[in-house]
Amino acid sequence: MNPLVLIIVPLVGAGIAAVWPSNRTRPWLLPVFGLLHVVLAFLLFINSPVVAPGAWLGFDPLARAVLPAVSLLFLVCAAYGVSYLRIRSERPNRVFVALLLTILGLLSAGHQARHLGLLWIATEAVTLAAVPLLHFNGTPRAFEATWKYLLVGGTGIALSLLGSFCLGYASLHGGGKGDLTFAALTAQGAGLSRPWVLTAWVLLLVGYGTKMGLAPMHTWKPDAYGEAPSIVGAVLAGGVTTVAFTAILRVRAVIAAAGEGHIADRTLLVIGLFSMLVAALFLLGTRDFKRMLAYSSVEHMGILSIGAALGGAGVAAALFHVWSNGLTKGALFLSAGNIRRAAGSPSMDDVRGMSVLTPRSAAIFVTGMFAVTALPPFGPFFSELQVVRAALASGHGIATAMFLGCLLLAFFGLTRVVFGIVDGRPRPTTRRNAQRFVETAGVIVPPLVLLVLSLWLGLFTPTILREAWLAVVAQLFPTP
Amino acid sequence: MTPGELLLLAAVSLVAGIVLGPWLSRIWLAFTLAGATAGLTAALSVLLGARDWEWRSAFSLGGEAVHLRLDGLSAMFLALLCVVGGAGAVYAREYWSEEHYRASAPRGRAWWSALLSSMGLVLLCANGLHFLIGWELFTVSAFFLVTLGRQRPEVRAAGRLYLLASHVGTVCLFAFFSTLAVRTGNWDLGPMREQAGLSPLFWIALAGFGVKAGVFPLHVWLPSAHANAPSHVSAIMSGVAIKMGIYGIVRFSGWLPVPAAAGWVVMGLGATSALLGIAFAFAQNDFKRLLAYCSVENIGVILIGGGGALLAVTHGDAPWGRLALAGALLHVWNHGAFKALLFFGAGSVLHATGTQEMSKLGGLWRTMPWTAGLFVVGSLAVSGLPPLNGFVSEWLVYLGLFDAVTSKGPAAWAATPAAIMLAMAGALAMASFAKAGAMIFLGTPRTQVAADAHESGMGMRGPMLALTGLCVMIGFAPILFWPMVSRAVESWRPAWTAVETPAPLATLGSVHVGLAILVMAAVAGLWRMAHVNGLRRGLTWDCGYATPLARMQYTSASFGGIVAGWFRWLLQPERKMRRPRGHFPAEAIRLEHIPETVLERIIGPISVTIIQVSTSVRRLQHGRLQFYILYVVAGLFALGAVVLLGAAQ
Amino acid sequence: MSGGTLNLLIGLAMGLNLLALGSSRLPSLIRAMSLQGVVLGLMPLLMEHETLDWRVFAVALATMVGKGVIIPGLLRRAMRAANIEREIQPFLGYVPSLLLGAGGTIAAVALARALPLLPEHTGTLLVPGAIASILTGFILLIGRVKAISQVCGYLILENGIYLFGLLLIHSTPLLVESGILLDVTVGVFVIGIIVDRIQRAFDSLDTRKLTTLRE
Amino acid sequence: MNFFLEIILRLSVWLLLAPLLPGIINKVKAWVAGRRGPPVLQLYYDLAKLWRKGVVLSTLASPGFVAGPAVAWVALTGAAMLMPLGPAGSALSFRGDVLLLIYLLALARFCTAWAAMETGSAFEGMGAAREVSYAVLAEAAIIAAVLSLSVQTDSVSLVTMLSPSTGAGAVLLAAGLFTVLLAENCRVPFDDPNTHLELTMIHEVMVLDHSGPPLAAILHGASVKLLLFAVLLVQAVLPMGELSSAAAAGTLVAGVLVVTVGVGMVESLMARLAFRRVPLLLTTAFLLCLFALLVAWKGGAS
Repeated sequence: MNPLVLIIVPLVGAGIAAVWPSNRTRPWLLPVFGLLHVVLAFLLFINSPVVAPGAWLGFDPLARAVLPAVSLLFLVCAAYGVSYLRIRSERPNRVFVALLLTILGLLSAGHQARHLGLLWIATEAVTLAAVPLLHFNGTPRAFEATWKYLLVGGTGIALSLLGSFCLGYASLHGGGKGDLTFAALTAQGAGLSRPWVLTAWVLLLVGYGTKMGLAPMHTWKPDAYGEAPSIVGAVLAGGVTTVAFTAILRVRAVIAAAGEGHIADRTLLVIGLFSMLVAALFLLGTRDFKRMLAYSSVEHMGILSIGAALGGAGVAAALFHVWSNGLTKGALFLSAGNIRRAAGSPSMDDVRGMSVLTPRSAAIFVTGMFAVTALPPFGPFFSELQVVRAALASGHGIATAMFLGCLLLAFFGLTRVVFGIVDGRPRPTTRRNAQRFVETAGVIVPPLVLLVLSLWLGLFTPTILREAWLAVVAQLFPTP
Repeated sequence: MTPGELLLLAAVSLVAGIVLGPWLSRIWLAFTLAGATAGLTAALSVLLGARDWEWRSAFSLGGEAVHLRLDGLSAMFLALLCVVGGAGAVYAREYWSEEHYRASAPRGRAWWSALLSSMGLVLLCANGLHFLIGWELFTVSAFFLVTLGRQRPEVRAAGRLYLLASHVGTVCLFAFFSTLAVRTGNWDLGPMREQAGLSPLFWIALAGFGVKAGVFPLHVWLPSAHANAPSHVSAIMSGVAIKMGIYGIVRFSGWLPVPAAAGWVVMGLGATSALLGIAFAFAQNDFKRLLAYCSVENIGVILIGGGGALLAVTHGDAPWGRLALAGALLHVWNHGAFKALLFFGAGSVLHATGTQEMSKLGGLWRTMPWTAGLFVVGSLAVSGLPPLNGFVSEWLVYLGLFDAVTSKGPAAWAATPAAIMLAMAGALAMASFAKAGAMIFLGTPRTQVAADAHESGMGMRGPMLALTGLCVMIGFAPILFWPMVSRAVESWRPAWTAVETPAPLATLGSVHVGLAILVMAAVAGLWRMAHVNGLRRGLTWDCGYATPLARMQYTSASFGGIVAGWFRWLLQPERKMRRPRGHFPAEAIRLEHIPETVLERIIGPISVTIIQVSTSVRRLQHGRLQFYILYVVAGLFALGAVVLLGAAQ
Repeated sequence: MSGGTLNLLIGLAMGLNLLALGSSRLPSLIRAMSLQGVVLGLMPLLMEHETLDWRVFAVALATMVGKGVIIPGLLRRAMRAANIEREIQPFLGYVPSLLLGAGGTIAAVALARALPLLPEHTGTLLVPGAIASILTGFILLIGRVKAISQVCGYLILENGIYLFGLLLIHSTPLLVESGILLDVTVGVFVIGIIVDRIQRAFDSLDTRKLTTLRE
Repeated sequence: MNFFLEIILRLSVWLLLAPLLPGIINKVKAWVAGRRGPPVLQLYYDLAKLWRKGVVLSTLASPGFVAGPAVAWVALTGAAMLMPLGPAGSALSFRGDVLLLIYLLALARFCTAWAAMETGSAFEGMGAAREVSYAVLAEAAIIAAVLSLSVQTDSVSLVTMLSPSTGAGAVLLAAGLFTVLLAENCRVPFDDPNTHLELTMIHEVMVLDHSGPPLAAILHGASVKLLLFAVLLVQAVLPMGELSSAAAAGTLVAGVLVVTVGVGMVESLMARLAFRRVPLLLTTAFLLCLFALLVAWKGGAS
């Protein structure tokens, strides 16, 4: 089966959504195409075609190891989207639905891109497609968030383009024919010109790191996640950041082939730890539970890049973390969306006692918080444990200590906010607001499903998944 | 039935308890009791039998095959867990009843079963990964039990403190187990003393488990958690949960090679906890806090024993190590029994009066004679007074220490101060409980709530009676329990297998029985004499003062004043007083508050600094886009610098 | 000979950078930017050595139209809508930014030495020019408070990258180039919309008002 | 059978002889002060009288008010049974009995304090507080003394432990134990048994409300305790192991007499200490015992 279907199908769906007449029934396109995409993705996952080395697009091991997670997350968010858009039925959702599906298609493209330029185009396109979604709420705050997202993200994307050029020139200078497929670049390996490669690495890391939301390029994240509808936040946190991460992985492989792997790993480790530290410090003080999710996501991006820096087992652990964190974080985003809608404010200054007003969402929120802070037996516990093991095995004692310290601080911060929101006696205004919000199955089941998935992922990680992750290690981190 | 089947039964009924608990309280009780009985039977069958029980699953959970093992040591703790768990379940049905706590009672039942099962999992797991899982589940379910009365802010604060503190411990264990797994190549746990390289890990484990055990400097979470939790929860927290920390320390000091200094450190920690813990206890006015700090003391006693054992191991397997460890393990049981009893008693007082402040109570023996009597028995036991169980275990520990001293080896340098501090701690414990019992139950009621208290029903008295029975039994016939204890000791150190009992427990038991008989005879005799000679009721003689008031009674603060003076450097009491002035002084005030010194004077400032750092960092997110872009550029240059450094090398 | 003209144009572009940095009035800023776009559009044609390739023509044309006409038009519309003429009290004054830009240009020339070039590029000022424009872009992005001037800054940044891309125009397939063009235009198109929205939401294009989202 | 006989014999010895000591002390004090003073057997008369008297019970007191003295009395006599009498050894001796002895004394203390708190009187509370607080330091001193004994004899059982030390160790131990004796039995300089200012008392103020048989039990128990400490002190320092049993018995009696007279002399020559000095003196006693321990240790080592 041609992996292009993963890109085409959602785009077709987007087209249909764009012309679909009824505002009421249009949202159903989301789960329909999401389901289609999941089915296709898993069919490809089971028997994935061989990728021609020169191909620009392909369902290669990396895509195989990550794309299903994104597709799964999207499906659940889409299911949630139906009931979400029913609640928001006062707003036209044509653009919303169409662009969500477009994003799915572009994400599939980005994950499968095996060409530097193509990868860049896909990432940039996703960034742009997300813009209208961010100001779906149409409030001034939403515009401000979007503006910042666009300019910071745009700067990052510009830098990553520059980096791509540098890499291209490195190959050109090394006598390459200017073929920018990763396969070709890796093959050229040591032939690449060293100064250009290093410049390229810095630019690409900063560029894609901005998309990923690594500190100090994370500044757009709290605003965007705080103001966007929670479903968009979930898709951004679980999908877009993942594309950026896979991009960094692919580039790192080229750098390693050029013989600069150790430098790349050091930079990844540094920026990862720095992101975790910054995120933890912000979490200790933030008072807004949607921004809290953003900082927590920054922290987990740090974990991912640390995992990537460790190579081998670390990368496998990082890919595991992409799955576990994506799904768990999705549950958090969706339940936080419920609470936000019921409480009418995202700040713990005026939201209290949600365990009384929205018991189910609050329960999911608390459970998700514990899950995302590595409470066994949920997925993140296992993935983070693997990261720690990899770090210790490769002798990064101090890094591990810092890692654990940051996890501790983050836990302090998260519990502070979450229990501040859930516990206590609700204010009358909140009470009144919450009466308008009904915890229907449509808004409760999707996050619940995500939690269950994360639980299942932790306890019974399928062997085929482990193999998929190890295949990535074999492809991108060949042991000399 | 084999232990395996029994444990399966226990697990099934506990899971059923979790599922059904919220709705069917009676059936939940049945299931919990069934589970506890099954677990107890399994534990006893291992303790009295010769063989350990071990099981490896075919399937794998979290990528590891489930590996359960019930040996002497874990069986010892499992038995305690089942006893207190069952008793607490009975107690809870009346104490935290449906009609009083409509919302939280169902939750409480489910979490109770969850707590029991997770602690059981911790005791059974012989695989690091699953040990961690069980440990975390145990921590979290304990958290939700502590915060059952969540609408009260101080309960929430206590719960959060507990959660954060135990998370610190968990992170240590995270590091400990993963390092172990990396060093040994797999998650399997078991004896690995020959791998000398592992010995430094003991320190991480000590820190991680020490937090849970409430060893002195790490005890910060313990008082508030115990004081603010529902009393049956306090009972299991203090009776069993903190023993999980002890279990971890003992377990891994037995399995892993320990550094040479381990014995010294553990014994030092133990002695410190014993003396300082009880000093804090004596100064308290809230009787549940007093009990909580007393737990710190008892943990200290246990650690002194454990430290003795470690010292003995590092000093050529001296036989006194066996005595010390046996004493420590028996004290684990004893403390579990009498501390649960005392917390149940405290709960019954709280249930009747609604206050935890001793200065508001008094004279309760009239209205709640049962509680009073059982509380006194508990006090005697916890003060380590003969003829009850507390004395037996402390006596064993003493014997171990004395032998260490008479050995005149280097160990004596640790054992001598430990013995002396243990003695002082014992005297202070006696003082604390003389104070607690007297302030709560004797004299006249200091307030109205105390005056119209009522005795609690059979559902609360039953468990207390059962535990009292256990205390008396261990006190009167310690020899019956010796085989189990020595079985546990053997599984800690196989070298220490000896048939003969190193201490004349039989004689001690018979002396205790004789003493008890004599006491009864004497009491009866004196009572009769008094009645024969004629017994007149009169006002208390207050130097001729004819109309004594309740407020004229000695208060708990004044009772503890002398000792509090000795420990002022530690307690740092906050005083507010106005001396009486003039010839006809109108009023004088003297308020005293004992702060949580370690928490408020050490942890507090540290966390404040961290918060300050975070606030100053958060200022960077000021919303100015221009600066955000500047950050990106800065990041670019910083990473460039990193790369250049790397390239330079 | 083409190399010489090329360098002339690059020098012109660099000069326009300084102009952009120095100008306090928005129209002149936009004018400088659009002129730079046209200049950049010409370059591919000059770099041509063998047969004239229609694709390069297309790129050049698109660049000129896009960077030189459409985008400035959009911005002018937004500017008129918000009826603002000049940049008031920027974070970074004009003189400092000029000095920074000049210094940056010199630094760029020096920095370009560190990066080895192919023989056919050694003569050109492409790399220094690119770096200088990128720096200018950043200075504008960081230093100005009006949304429009920030957009201009972003575009100059893109121009710099485009300059750099010229190094690869023959080796890399067209896809990248068209990609850039597409993205730049779409990007700016969106920015245009946003500028419009900001103007409507805050009835001003002063980004200093956009600081409600903060910790 | 003859085990019980022996027990009864010992009991009678202890119970009958104990009340002598306070009498002797009072006699000594009277003699020093140049008074005739009460007869030596005064306490016997008092006990007999009290035993026949009725009881006035505080309205607040629970049955524990009567039970307390009984338990305390049993605990003290039990402790006495563990204490060997020179050549006669002890009624029953086992490893670690010394600890049981110490804890029986603690039990007695607990019960006395409890009974004192029963009445809810501030004075009795005061006395109880002092009793239990000073006991902390006394316990430390006793345990140190016991440690030194068991170090020099390598045993944890009273019968074998009480083979005395020699030289410096003995002197230190004697001084320490004597101080502890004074403190534990509430004699001057720690407490003044026959002052009548409640605020200055420890033991007496605890028993203010007792009357009749319970008071008798308390007083008798106190005298047993005094005898117990005297016997312990004597056997801990006087070398009697080598002597013939008769001589040993003689020495024991003589030693006890000396101790008693010594207490009397102290009471007549010294004044009561201020309460804030009491811990200081007790700490000194503790240090004396500790030094004795170190000496014994060195002796054992060499």
